[in-house]
Amino acid sequence: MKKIYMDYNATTPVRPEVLDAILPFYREEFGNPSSVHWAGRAVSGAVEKAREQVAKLINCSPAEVVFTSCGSEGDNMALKGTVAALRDKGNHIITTGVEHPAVLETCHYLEKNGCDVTFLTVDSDGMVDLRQLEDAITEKTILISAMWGNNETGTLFPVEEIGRIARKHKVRFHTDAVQAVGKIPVDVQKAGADLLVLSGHKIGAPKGVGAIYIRRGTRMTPLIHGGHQERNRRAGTHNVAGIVGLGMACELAGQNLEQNAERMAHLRDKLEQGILNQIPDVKVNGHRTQRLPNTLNVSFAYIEGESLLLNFDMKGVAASSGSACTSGSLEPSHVMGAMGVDVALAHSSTRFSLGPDSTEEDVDYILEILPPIIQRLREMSPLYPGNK
Amino acid sequence: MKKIYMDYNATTPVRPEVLDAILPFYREEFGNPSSVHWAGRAVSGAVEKAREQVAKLINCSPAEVVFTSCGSEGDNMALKGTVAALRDKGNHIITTGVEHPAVLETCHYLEKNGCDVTFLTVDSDGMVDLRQLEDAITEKTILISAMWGNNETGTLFPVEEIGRIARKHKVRFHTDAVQAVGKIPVDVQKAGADLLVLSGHKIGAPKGVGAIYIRRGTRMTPLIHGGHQERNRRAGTHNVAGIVGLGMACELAGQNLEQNAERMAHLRDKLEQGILNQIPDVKVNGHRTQRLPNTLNVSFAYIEGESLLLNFDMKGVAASSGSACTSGSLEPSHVMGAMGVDVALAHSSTRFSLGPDSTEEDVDYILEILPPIIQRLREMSPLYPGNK
Amino acid sequence: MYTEKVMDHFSNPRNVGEIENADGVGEVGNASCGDIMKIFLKVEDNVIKDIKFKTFGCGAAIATSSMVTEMAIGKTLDEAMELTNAAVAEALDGLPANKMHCSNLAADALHEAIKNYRENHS
Ligand SMILES: Cc1ncc(COP(=O)(O)O)c(C=O)c1O
Ligand SMILES: Cc1ncc(COP(=O)(O)O)c(C=O)c1O
Ligand code: FES
Ligand code: FES
Repeated sequence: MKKIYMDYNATTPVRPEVLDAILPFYREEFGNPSSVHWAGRAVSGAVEKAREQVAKLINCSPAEVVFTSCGSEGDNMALKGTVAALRDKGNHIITTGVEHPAVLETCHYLEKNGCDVTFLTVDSDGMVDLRQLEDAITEKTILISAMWGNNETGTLFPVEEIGRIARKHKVRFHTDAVQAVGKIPVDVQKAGADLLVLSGHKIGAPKGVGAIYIRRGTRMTPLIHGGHQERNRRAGTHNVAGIVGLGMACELAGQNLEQNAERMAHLRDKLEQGILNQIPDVKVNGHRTQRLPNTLNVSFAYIEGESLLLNFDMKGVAASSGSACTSGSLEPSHVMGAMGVDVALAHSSTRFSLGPDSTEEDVDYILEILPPIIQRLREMSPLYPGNK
Repeated sequence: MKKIYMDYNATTPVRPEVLDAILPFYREEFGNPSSVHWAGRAVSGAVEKAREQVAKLINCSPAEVVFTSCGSEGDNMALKGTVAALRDKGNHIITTGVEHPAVLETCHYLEKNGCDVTFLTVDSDGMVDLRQLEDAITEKTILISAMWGNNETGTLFPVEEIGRIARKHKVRFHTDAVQAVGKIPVDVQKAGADLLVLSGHKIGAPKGVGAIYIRRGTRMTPLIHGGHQERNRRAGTHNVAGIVGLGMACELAGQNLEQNAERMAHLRDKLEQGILNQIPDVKVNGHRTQRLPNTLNVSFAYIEGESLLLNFDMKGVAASSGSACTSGSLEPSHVMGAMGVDVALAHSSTRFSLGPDSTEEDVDYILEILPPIIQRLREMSPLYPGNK
Repeated sequence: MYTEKVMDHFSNPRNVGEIENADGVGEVGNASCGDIMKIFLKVEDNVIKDIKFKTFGCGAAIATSSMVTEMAIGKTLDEAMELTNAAVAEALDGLPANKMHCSNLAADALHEAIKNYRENHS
């Protein structure tokens, strides 16, 4: 069966060039970069090269890049590391209601441990209100944590303006850029970010590696204490192959970034238009212009997400859903909830996320199989007025 | 030039069988195990298989295994997760002065944050005193953290007795078994451990993956909050390839564990005897019988470790040293210090650690090149009495 | 980690040894590192005619010892007093940042030896 992967926001295959780059580091160059002998030396150069590749993609200096094991670790480090380091300054954090659980759950944990957290609301496009943000800042505010691009809807926050507000009030600004990096230009200087998190497996590097940008001079308490790795900012033997892969993936992402974005946006728009043209009672979730070029989130009214995904799956199509039924949690997507999408439509929300290997044929195939699937499921649905 | 790797305690090459096992997970089976579609399904089975392989090696149930990114993360999780979860019970931790920095530095951090930490002393063999341990327990003691095998000297703690004392006083017992797992039989039931940490790259799996055993019913606060992975105990997209590799490495380690240990001990003993027979003024550091089978730590009096390692390196031999001059820190090895080894001899300490690929020829080669190197360096040393 | 020059001076150190009845001896130790460096001088007409060293220390310590002896030989005592650790490190094409302190040892030992000579011959 034809397999069509439309879930690049969940994870991506390792790019062939990345796989080639990492293979020597399993058996031939297997040393510990902290070692002084031949086995360590070869490897420590490779780690530093990767640091430069990451730094170049996000426009910072290599010394500001700290390697982590994933995006979640980075977000935990950004939040907990800031709270621990700035305890004397204040205990108030501002974030948004649509962040990834790595930020939200960490904020809930911090709330139980003496922090005040303001969760900014978003409008029906998933957009924050900058006025509301600025009004939320108090004397005790130590951190604004606002994601660059939303993983479910693709909505892009105005990070440059958020950064400006943060600087104006001398508040630290962290942005979870896990979904933005590699898909659109990400520049920590322009964004005025003090902390930025990215994750390898979203951009063609292996799972199990990520990075956090820590602006020079930003006081941080480590999340993982121990050896002297990463200039005492993150202990643990380096995941050398993963780091080399992340570096290569960043380099590849930087090449033709804008052309690739345009190509994906074109395919995504074709999918969106095709769906809207063919299927009634469909709602697009997320901002129509301020949106990741690869992401399309649509609610097919009267249909529950998991049942749709299972039907897709039987036809070889991999996508994802904001339905609680797929996630094992009770509540449907908190992102849909924050946008005021009603519960039934939240359960119907379906995310198609494209990647560099997505093709016009993939889109055509989905547009071909989708209408009968939707029709069949709707006919089964007690909510569907067409059945009444 | 011949390359002889004698630094397996620092890290190991990925075993060929492990590399074969992980390769399909980069491009073919690249899904996110949390996804419900075909790309996720294949992969979640592989993660659960690896969990069983790890569980089997340390004799626990798969549900008690949580995957991490490294040994350091595991140790941080064990300590910080216990302190946060048992805040109502007490704030006293007992550990030893010879733990790995992942434990020691975390303890120092916790001390600054309201914990009392007792650092048990060790004798000149690096052995703890069980009486002293038991005496240190107070009403407020929530955790004993004692390593299974020491990374520098190989000294093995009497974990079963420590576990018994912990159970008797209803105190939680964590053991850092990063160096023990795969080298000697490790059984969490026999040891009576509640928490046990291991790291993949020490046993032929890739760097960037590890695991923590958490006995069923042990309350723990996560170190990394976020998604529902690992039953809410560790968020972050699974490092699938790394986890599969760790599983395979555990399976391989379990096969012929005792024969391999005997083989390494034989080679290690030959190296030790050869050194003692040929070179005067040599001190073996660590316990003579309670010792990892692959580890030999010797101080060559009058010689500084890094200069010895560089000479080894020029002959293709990779080893490591407890000298501050190699580590970039100011103090020489805290392990040597805790054992009462004087500063000059601590600077002279050199660790040879063998692995499954070590051969008799490797040992012979080292025994051949060692005497002239030692002689030359001693002649350069202002401390060497033979020169006076 | 180390430059070729450092490795050259480390593997073939110049002027290793002691001078019997030296005119000046300097010994310095860095307590934190536990390293010790000793320099022996033979002086004629205020010029360093011969110089030898002994060092217990890392690769950088041995290489800087060797280099400082090469740089000092033939110099007047005043010129030799001007030799800085930075100059020694530079002559070795640089040292890793965490090894710069090792080069202090070499220059210090030389200066100590000269002071010792001056004390003995004043
Ligand atoms: C005893 C011990 N504990 C913990 C660690 C840390 O493991 P990792 O480097 O995987 O973080 C090591 C290895 O360096 C070790 O030897
Ligand atoms: C916006 C966002 N932040 C954080 C994460 C967490 O990244 P990781 O799965 O690498 O921990 C993800 C991915 O799941 C994400 O989409
Ligand atoms: S209907 Fe089955 S999980 Fe929601
Ligand atoms: S002599 Fe100790 S670091 Fe160089």
